[in-house]
Amino acid sequence: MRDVLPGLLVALPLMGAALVPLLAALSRRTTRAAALGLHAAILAAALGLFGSAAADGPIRYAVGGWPGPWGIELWFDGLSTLIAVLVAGMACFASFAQTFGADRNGAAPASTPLREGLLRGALLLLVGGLLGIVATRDVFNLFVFLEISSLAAYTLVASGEGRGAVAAFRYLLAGTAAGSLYLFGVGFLYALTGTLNMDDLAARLPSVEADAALTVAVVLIAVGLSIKAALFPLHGWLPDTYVYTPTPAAGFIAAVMAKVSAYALLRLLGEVLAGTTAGAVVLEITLWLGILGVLVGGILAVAQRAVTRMLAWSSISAMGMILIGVGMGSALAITGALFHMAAHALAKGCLFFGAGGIRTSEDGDEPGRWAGLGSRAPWTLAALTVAALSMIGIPPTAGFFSKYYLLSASIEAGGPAGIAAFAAIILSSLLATVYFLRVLEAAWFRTPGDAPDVAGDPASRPPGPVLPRPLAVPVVGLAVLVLLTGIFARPFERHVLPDWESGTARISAPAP
Amino acid sequence: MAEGHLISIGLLAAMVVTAACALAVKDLLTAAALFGAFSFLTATWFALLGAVDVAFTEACVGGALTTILFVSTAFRTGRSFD
Amino acid sequence: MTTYAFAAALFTIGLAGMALLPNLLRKLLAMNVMQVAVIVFFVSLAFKDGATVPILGQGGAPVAAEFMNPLPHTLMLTAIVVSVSTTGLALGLLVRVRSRFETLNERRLLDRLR
Amino acid sequence: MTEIVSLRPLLAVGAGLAVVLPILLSGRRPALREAWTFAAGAVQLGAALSMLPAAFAGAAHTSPALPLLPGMPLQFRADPLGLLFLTLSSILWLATSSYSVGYLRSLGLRHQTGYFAAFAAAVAAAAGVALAANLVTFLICYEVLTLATWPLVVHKRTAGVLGSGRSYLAYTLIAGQLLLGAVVWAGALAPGAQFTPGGFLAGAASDGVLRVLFVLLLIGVGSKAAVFPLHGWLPAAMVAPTPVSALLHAVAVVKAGAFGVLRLTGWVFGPDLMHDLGLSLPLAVLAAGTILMASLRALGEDHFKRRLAYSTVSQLSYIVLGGAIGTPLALAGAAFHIAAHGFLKITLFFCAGSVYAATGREHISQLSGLARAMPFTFAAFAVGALGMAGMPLLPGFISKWNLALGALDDHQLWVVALLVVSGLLNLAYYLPILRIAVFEPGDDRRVREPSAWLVAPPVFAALAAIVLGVAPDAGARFWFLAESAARSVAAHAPQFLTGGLP
Amino acid sequence: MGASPPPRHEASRVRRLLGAAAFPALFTGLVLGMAELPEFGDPASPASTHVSPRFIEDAAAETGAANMVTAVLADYRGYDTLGETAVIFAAGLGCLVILAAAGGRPNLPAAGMSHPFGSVILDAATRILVPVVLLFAVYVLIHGHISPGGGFQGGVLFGSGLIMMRLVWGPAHEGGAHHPDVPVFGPSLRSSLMLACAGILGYAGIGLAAMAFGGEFLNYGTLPLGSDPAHVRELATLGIEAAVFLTVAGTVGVLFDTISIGMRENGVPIGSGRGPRE
Repeated sequence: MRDVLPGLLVALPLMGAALVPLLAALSRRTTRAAALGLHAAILAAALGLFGSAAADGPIRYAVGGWPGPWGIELWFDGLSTLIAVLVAGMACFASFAQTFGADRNGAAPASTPLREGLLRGALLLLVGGLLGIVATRDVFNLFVFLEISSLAAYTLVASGEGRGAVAAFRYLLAGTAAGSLYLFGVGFLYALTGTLNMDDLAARLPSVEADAALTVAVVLIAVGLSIKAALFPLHGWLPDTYVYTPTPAAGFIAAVMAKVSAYALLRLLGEVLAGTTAGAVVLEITLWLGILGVLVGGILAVAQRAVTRMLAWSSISAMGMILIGVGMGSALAITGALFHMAAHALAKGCLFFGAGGIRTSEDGDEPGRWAGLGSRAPWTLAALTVAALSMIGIPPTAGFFSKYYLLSASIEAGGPAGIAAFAAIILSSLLATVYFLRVLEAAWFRTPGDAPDVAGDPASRPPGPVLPRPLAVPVVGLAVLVLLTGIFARPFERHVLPDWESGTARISAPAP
Repeated sequence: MAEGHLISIGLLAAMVVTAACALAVKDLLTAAALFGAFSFLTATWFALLGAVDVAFTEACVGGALTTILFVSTAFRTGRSFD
Repeated sequence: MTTYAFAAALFTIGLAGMALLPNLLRKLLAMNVMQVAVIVFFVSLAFKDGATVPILGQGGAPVAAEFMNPLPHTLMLTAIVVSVSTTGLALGLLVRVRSRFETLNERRLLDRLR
Repeated sequence: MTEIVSLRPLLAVGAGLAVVLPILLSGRRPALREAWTFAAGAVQLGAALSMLPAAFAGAAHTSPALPLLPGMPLQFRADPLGLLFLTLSSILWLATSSYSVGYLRSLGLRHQTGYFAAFAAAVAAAAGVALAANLVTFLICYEVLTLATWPLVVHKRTAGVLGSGRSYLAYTLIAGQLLLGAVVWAGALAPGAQFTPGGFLAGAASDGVLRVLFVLLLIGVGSKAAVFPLHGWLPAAMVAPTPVSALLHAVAVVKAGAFGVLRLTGWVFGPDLMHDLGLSLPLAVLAAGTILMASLRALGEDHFKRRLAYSTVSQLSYIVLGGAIGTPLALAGAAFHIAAHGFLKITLFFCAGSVYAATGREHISQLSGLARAMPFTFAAFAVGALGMAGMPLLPGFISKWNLALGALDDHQLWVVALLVVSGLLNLAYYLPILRIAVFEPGDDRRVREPSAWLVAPPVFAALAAIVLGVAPDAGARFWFLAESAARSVAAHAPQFLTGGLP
Repeated sequence: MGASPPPRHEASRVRRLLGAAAFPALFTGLVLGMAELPEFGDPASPASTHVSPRFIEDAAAETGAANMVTAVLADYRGYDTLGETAVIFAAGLGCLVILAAAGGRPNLPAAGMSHPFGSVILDAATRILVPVVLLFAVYVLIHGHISPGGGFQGGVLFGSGLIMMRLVWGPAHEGGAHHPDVPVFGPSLRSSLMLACAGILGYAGIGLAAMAFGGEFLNYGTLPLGSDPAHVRELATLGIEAAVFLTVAGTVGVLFDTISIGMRENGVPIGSGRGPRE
């Protein structure tokens, strides 16, 4: 198991991406079955690695048989396998949702089998890229997989109609700038240490005496990854991207894309570069920017009049929250950040699948379009309600627990930053209350006629279900997971944290 | 070859100048051509530093492929930067 | 150092161009310049005084000091590929943007998106 | 106190939750749907009663701790105070359920399935609030309570009602978030944050921090208890159907808030610490202000239910007042007032609802002569009104009497004066209702008592109130529970062992 | 949709001002950091002494490649190269999704470079040049072991040869009604895609085959191709270079075809400036 799964985890999605478009020549059904099967297999591999890392300790895997620092190593501890499971699991839902018009917001399936195959291929590539980032122990390899995931994401963003291409282009500019900044920073690190392997870097960095150069390296890397993680004020690409991406891809991208970058930030700043003074300063700045991001994201979410755009701004707020945890760096804070990654990914994926589908079926994106949906589709709406409550942080959903951890960490941290983080998190919950209840109230307690922000005759809406089955199943499934994650939070914490702590302890100890 | 080697410095300076010009000119085809020149200068500099593989690739890609793609896009979208 | 500074200059020009130029195609050119700057930086890291091309000749056992560092070269081959791939995809996007909105000027595009 | 690890507390909390889904699924068959409700009510009451003997013997049923957050498990514990609240809410839930059946049917209201489901969830959450063994469990149940009552408040779904619902949620959810922050903080200061008689925060942090924490916690629980100036939502929430108002006031929301204040003063901070921090007097003054202000507002209010709502604001502040004073007798009086006010107020609301169901009238000035047409209803109303004012042999008297004695223990003479004044004010706003209904000539001779579903519950509640007033220690022994709760706090508050308790 | 946008021009003016200050700062910061890096050309720098010596001194013995760059690229860091291949495949796939695969047909009589140039001299020159270019591409691929070159460069050259044909003779297109004036030559869009897919599958397949024989992913040494590990690795390296070649050549074809030719969707050319309005 331990010597096969790592290779499969990274190889399967890339192979699948090439295989599925070829299968598209056969039939739609084959394509779908193959894609779903591949995603399930990837999830199984990720789960296997998670279990194995939890039971027998972290796994180090030398690709090509070349050990680090000469070859590229993969590293599976509780932290990386947790994120891998999250990515692979969300991908299963997204792949299921792709049966629903993978390339459009409309309710029709993709226009041709080939196109469906290509879009499924793009999703597999995206998954492969993200899993590569999660798994790798090599800073340059991280760049390569960052670019795979980015290119696949641009494709999916632009695969819709019209404005998606503009959004994708802006995302591409931001993403490429981010990648280049990161790579420049890696260049500095390489010049100073001569290595690209994370363990080797962490061991050699303490003996490097060039403080200014090291600072430049850390700043470049942090800025690059922060752009991808949509840390305020580098979040400009995010709202349009999330809004104009076709629904099945939006659910996936909004759920995990930025989080994997936040994970990389945590890995590099919190572990590899933790021993450097610049790393500590940059983490402190990250914390403060996270606080600002939480507030700005929340306030702008309240200001939005379209549901998906509101969700996008709420994502910026959530990324701020995660980066608060990353910035604090204590065990509690990291737990909170990880937990919030999981909680937010599940809930936001659910909401984007749902809101995107409703945008299509109700022919509009204002909260008023949701009027009366509670009685038309009670189960779907109940699921979306659970997700929304998790975003607000109402017990017993997962969002409550992640906020609890982050709040505890802020108290523990103390000082101005701790107090500010504490206040910001509470305030963001209040803002989330405001913007989510607007939607929920419309959905459950308004009738289609009396919604103030929707003009026109409600009878003119297209007939058909509120959410087609390919979207309804992920929505309900994710809502159930939101509840379960909250309730079974403690085991995760027990598996993930010790690895992280021993990892950082090992790293920050000077090399023999 | 030492740091201050004249050919190296000259090439680097020429790279900066062509890059700036490529970003500044009005006509898209001219810009693409200048970018091609920039890529070839870069490739030459790489070769000078002994990075023959990189030089070869940069010439293939930057000098040829990227420029061709830019030019063909120019035909599709109109020549002038509006 | 001088060489590094040229890489920094190219990088700055490229990034500034991406941020400030109004035309999307030009932004793309600037992006390419920025990527080349990183490549220049890495390749200059690989250089060793008195060393030669990293291809083994007929001689005996190779000595590290005699050959350029091949690792940054390898990395930059990958970086070049990434750069051209991004450019290709971006051009595809621009063709589509242009056909839909009939302009590649950022300001006009934003006006039309309103 | 002996701990008995058992699943009964979980059963009491889970009964209501477990039937939410069955109720939703049996929407097409009203009889089955209501049977679920009654079954859950019976189970909850049974569980509560089964835990009473242990409480009488000085033991407490405690559920196993379910790991939830580091050092903060999900745990329920049936201590005397919690058991008092739980027993009260189970009894009143059954009464309200049967009343709801009649009310909804006679008015033909829509969305009945969602109504009963939300009702069950709300009562389960209230039971959770009652039995919560630590702050986190309390918080979780508190938030669930908020959300479960929202659909009940906005049951009519008109724009105005939705607006009221929004202000209800604005108050309670914002307070909930502040409570979350405060709970996290308290958990960081005192690991576990387990409710302990006499408080657990003494010495955990500097005085300033503790004061800030107290204010946060007080806002958190006080907004549900409608303590001035956080009472704005309560009259607005009168847009809800009458059984909902009855539930909100007598059992669930407002009462849970008052219960929370009591937990806060007696079990989180403790009377000693409150005095040391100088928090007792301000809180008492706040409560006194709320009592007077709400009574005056009630005087000027013509809308029947809204007058009752202001009365609730005023009455529940007695509980806050008792918690603030903190002497054993005051605490016992406050705890007993939870039960006393529960029976009395639910009687009053049932009567108001019956009047509305029979005549469609909502204003006091329209009640002329109705007492003759609806004798049972108004007899029950008279019991409720007089009990509220503190007439001897009715339960309100017992709580107020002990409050007064407790205040005297602490040498707070003004509290006695306040109690007298507010009793007079009570009479001043309740008696006119009776006067109009009994002595003014009626204008409609066709009015009759509504169906038995609507008559039996208020009569039952009134009779129960009389029993409670005459023999406060009979049956479920509410007085004993209140007293032993107060005694447990006092045992840890040596400053206040000034006697008074037998 | 969305909030009322802020005044864009104001925003961009602010951004310009910020930019005017930020970019000199960026340059200064970079240069300050660079001042502390090891001197340019220093043979004792960490980069020259830490990891790379193994690649110089042992590569030939361990991997059988005289070109150290190829050794690192295809073997020591073969996983990077798989990623690189996936990147370029992603670009091709992306352009297909964005521009071509909307179920349309090739937009043959479109404007621009898709017109054959149609000059006799060009035609003759191309006839001679193209085979030479294609041959040279294959040479570059195979000779990558001992001289500059390899799968990627070869693939680009091969693709360039195809582009040359396209430029002069016009595009190929999928089955159905051929344009009467346009000769069909070179791979169609669909077969270009298949080439690209085949490359990825081949590369990852070799990696998985190594796993099947008990090694790590991409550990070619375990493949049963001979007794000398270096030789085995050399052969496998050739295999993956060929896979890269396929993907690159296919993708270059896809990129050029989609960007320069475009497709018709519902009878209207995509990307011709006359696209369907939404």
